[in-house]
Amino acid sequence: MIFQRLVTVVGREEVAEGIFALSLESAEVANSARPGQFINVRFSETALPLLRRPFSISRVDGSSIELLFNVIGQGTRLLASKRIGDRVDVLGPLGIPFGHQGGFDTAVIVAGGLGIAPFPFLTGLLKREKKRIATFVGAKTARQLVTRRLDDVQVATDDGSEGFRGTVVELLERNLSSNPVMRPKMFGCGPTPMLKALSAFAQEAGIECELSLEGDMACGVGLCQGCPVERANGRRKYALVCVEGPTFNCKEIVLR
Amino acid sequence: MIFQRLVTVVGREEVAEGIFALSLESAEVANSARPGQFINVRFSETALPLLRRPFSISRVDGSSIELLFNVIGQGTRLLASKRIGDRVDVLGPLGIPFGHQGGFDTAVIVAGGLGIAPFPFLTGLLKREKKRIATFVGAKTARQLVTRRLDDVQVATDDGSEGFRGTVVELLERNLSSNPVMRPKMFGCGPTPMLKALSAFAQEAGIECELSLEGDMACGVGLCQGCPVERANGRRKYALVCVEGPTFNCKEIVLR
Amino acid sequence: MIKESFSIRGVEFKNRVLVASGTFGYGDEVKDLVDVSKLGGICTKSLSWKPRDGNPPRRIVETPSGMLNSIGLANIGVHNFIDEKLPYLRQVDTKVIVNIAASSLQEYCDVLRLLEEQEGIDGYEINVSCPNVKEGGLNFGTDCSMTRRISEQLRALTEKPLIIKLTPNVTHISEFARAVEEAGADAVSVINTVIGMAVDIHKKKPKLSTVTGGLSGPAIKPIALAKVYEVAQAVKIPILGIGGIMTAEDAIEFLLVGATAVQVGTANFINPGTGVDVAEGLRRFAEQHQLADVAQLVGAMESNVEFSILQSWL
Amino acid sequence: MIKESFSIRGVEFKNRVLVASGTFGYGDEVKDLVDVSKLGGICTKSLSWKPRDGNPPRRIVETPSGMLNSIGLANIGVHNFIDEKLPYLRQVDTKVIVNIAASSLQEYCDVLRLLEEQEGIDGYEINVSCPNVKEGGLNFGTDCSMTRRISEQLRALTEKPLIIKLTPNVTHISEFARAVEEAGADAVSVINTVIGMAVDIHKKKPKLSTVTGGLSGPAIKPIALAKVYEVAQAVKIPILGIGGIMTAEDAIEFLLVGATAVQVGTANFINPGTGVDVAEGLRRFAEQHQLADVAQLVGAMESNVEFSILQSWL
Ligand SMILES: Cc1cc2nc3c(=O)[nH]c(=O)nc-3n(C[C@H](O)[C@H](O)[C@H](O)COP(=O)(O)OP(=O)(O)OC[C@H]3O[C@@H](n4cnc5c(N)ncnc54)[C@H](O)[C@@H]3O)c2cc1C
Ligand SMILES: Cc1cc2nc3c(=O)[nH]c(=O)nc-3n(C[C@H](O)[C@H](O)[C@H](O)COP(=O)(O)OP(=O)(O)OC[C@H]3O[C@@H](n4cnc5c(N)ncnc54)[C@H](O)[C@@H]3O)c2cc1C
Ligand SMILES: Cc1cc2nc3c(=O)[nH]c(=O)nc-3n(C[C@H](O)[C@H](O)[C@H](O)COP(=O)(O)O)c2cc1C
Ligand SMILES: Cc1cc2nc3c(=O)[nH]c(=O)nc-3n(C[C@H](O)[C@H](O)[C@H](O)COP(=O)(O)O)c2cc1C
Ligand code: FES
Ligand code: FES
Repeated sequence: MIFQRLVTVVGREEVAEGIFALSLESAEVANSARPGQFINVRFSETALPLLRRPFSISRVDGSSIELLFNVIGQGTRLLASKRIGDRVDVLGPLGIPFGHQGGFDTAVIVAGGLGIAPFPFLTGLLKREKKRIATFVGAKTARQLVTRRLDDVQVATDDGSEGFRGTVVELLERNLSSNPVMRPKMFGCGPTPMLKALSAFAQEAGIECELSLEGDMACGVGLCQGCPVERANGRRKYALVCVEGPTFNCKEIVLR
Repeated sequence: MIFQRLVTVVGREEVAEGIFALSLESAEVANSARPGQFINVRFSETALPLLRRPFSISRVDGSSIELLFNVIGQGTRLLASKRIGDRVDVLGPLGIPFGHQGGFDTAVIVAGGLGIAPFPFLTGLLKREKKRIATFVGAKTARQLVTRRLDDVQVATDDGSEGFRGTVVELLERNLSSNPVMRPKMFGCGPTPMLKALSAFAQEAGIECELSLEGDMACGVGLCQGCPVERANGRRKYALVCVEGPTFNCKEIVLR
Repeated sequence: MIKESFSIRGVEFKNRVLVASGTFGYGDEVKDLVDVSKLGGICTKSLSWKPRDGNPPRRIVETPSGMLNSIGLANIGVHNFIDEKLPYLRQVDTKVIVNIAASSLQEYCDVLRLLEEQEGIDGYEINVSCPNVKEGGLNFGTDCSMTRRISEQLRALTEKPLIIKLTPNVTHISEFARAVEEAGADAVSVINTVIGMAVDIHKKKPKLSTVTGGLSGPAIKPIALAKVYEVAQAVKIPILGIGGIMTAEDAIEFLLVGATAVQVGTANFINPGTGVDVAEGLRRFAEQHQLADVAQLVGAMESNVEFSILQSWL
Repeated sequence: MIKESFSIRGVEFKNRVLVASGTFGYGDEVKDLVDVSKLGGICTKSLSWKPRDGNPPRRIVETPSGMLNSIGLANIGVHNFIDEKLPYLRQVDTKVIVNIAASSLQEYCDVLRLLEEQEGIDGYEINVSCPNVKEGGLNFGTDCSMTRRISEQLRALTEKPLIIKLTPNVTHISEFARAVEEAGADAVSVINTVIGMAVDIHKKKPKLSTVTGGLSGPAIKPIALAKVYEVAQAVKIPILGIGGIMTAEDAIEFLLVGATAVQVGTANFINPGTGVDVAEGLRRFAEQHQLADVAQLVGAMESNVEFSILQSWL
């Protein structure tokens, strides 16, 4: 069930430089949301910005959902200016959630930048299912690092200002080679180059891996055909990120 | 001298239903402004609304200027949402001020609706010059009536909810015929039908009359040719409201 | 009771608001969110003979008050449509207009012929903004004689409503409308998207994979209104007005300049229920203005200006 | 030092940002607000032989991220221009391009001939979006052979830079650009405004006194970019890119698709200093990207897509 609701901002916090957490009150969305799903948000009544903007559901807390986002362009700038009590128009929950059940013991979470967004929600669920969790987070610099509500976190920064100096996938490779984990499954989210590296690593190492993609969307519900990702095989060349994703088994898709 | 400045909102008040007074801090504009002039205001950094919006300078108080406006469309809705400390981009003072000096003893001010906007400023100046003042204000209904900072006010409302029931020009005609004033000059501002009626009355009665026009403007400074008003005579058919007005001797122009 | 319906070639649409092709999928994507029975009709995504993958990403770019798309007519093909989508569409309580796209005259005819054998289709809308493969990819829709030929040939194949959807990317759209009317089409849809582009200045590349794409949304509403107005001066057949409609007020502008009905496109991406809201708003406006029939708005704009002034002294 | 200048027919403009005709008056209106010596050039309001009153109000309507205008080429006429405005323009430290509009071929020639006798004019821009009175008001600019003839005849009359300003309201703007290039013009300005309209639904009247008008501003930027790109594939002469430029980033988009320089129009109404800001921003961008010459941006967009895809499968 997809809901379209005008919801109230009930919490707002700047959690790192230019990165905000926003809580929205909506029992309906909160109750039906699953980790890996997203909502498509409209925050202006005018034609600027015209389209909704997609954001992962970062956490569910009672009857509210939390978004975690950074200010990129006009849309997120406007979203960051919202105050408690303001209203935004939410469409969701949307998309296919992470496959969090089944044959794995350790969840290896790999996030680059705001790719952490979906993982607090996933972490909560995994903990309830008593999975082991190892989390790897990459950021440009310590100032833009967010690790809140994640478990057992190891950090990489591009400039070495915190943790490992290098990419998060490099950090991951080093770690897994020195401390192999039991029956792992990887969950990745972040910029495309990182996801490509992660996918290559996962396929080489033979580890199951789900990726959550971010890309340009207009509708978020399968109406516009605006969000293709190349499929690795099958009759159809593209899948739609909004309705067939945003989570994909890394073997199903080709990133460019 | 025209200034283009980012100025701070230092006061804000809802003075009647949907009618706001906004004070803007700008010593430069305040010092050089004259009654009847206007400023052209930009209050969004986006392309919505795209163009500036013109507002009369309603009052000067030390180093700040006051606007008086009602919420009509998207621009004024946004302006009404400004808070103390917010900034707006102001271009002004613009236009030709009222001719407040010379051969008259009594200033007869006639305002319809938000046509009162320029008159607090004019009233202050006239008082300093020891002119007598009689003010006539019309509004749709008592709830939308604003008479603050005007002198010797008589009121007309369309629905009779306050003062005379009828138009402000009807009220004026009755009054002037029963209480003729010495060496009058009229100053009018308001919707076009009201200004037409006032102009006809003034010319019939042989009373000097200046009108302040409101119309669509893009630039406010003579660049776009977007604000014509028909001239009563002369070689050129139109005058530009922004640079040749907004104040005109009623005999110079033809209202349609 | 206010009359809201209108007819094309005997098919009655319950109100004057349809959803535009390519902006409402095949009608089943948002059935949880939107009560489609409150729409005048649904125009399906354009269908071609074979399924089309569409263009590589990036396909969507937001622009000031508008968006560019370069979907490349990704669609499931007419056979899959008949198998997978038509059964659902047969039971919706609104009119179903199947939109057809093709890269040859033959393909248009083949698709329509196959659809003619099916139940549950109320009419056709023909997307002529397609590359004519025989002519090196030249757009059918910018070639008046091709547009006429497509209309004539398809007219010969069906007794159902035949609506030709015109592109705005031509000098005189009224010439195309006249040709289509003479060819026997029942109505024209005006307008498809306007050619536009956007550049990523950091990558020094076009934002869309195909360089240019189609501009839609509120930004193009003034252009669409002028095109509908131009067409309304030229033909007698009904016009379906399209372009940037977000509200009932927007729709009324289109009716006033001469559109018989409207289609809501891009707005569906923001609020899939826009069409229903617009239809409801139209009814309310008619109520407030005590109109017996929404038709009283059609072409009701007063204007005492010569049409010849249209393109002059800008 | 970054090279910012460029030349057309030997006339050197100090940078690549001009202000567009009709959006900066005759250059003297805002001299207190803007240091015009920081502009590449000023294109004057279009001038005709006799003064023109222009259209009745309402002449301006705001639309989503754009505006419609129907000024009707109100101008003081070439004689008053020479007497009242040229003396000021002679002493400004920027290039002065006089824009000419006319309702007959003869009038274009007469105005240009008279201007040729004056000092202080650096070049001409020809507005062909004007009604050809002999042809019942048909627009010169939508008639390719007329556009060519105007260019040829004016070319014969002057050795100064001759720039033809093209209208976007045609199917293939590149045909017009090619005709103009063959006729010997030195450059093209792309684009003038896009035809549009808006309706007052309460009065049931067009908002503009002339029904339709010209759409400008950010809303048309995607359209303008596509037109400049199309022209850049077709001709070798410089292109002045125009349409919705508000920032240096916008200007860079135009350079990347092939414009040699740009003109700022509507943005002047919001901030008369936009042109100066854009020029400054261009310089800063070149600095940051360590370019020796802003020219390195011109046509520097990578794209491996066939032009033929332009109008296809929208
Ligand atoms: C399923 C999904 C989930 C998402 N979840 C989150 C989330 O939880 N938190 C979060 O911060 N963001 C998330 N995003 C990305 C988010 O939607 C964009 O950051 C947002 O749309 C930017 O909007 P804007 O108006 O601020 O920027 P715009 O003005 O639209 O864009 C500014 C610039 O950034 C570029 N841009 C826009 N989106 C992206 C992108 N996704 N990647 C790279 N460049 C881009 C544009 O091309 C443009 O050049 C998600 C995206 C998707 C598809
Ligand atoms: C010189 C001058 C001085 C002005 N001073 C004041 C002032 O002191 N206080 C004040 O409240 N207003 C004043 N106005 C009018 C004010 O500029 C408009 O109310 C404002 O531009 C509306 O902007 P908006 O974005 O809210 O409405 P828009 O969205 O632009 O317009 C909404 C609707 O109202 C119509 N509309 C817009 N402006 C007017 C108008 N002036 N008259 C009638 N209909 C209009 C539009 O056509 C549209 O249909 C002045 C205008 C001028 C030219
Ligand atoms: C993403 C997208 C896909 C579209 N696909 C089609 C299509 O397949 N066939 C068609 O005839 N028109 C298509 N259109 C055009 C719309 O039906 C409509 O004519 C156009 O978008 C203008 O209306 P709007 O401004 O309301 O969107 C598409 C438009 C968009 C935005
Ligand atoms: C109010 C207004 C008046 C204009 N007058 C002229 C003119 O006299 N001659 C001309 O060639 N172009 C004229 N134009 C067109 C502009 O020069 C420019 O080509 C167009 O507005 C697109 O650029 P923009 O989006 O930056 O405004 C005018 C535009 C506007 C908005
Ligand atoms: S975003 Fe519209 S189909 Fe995916
Ligand atoms: S508003 Fe531009 S000339 Fe008056």
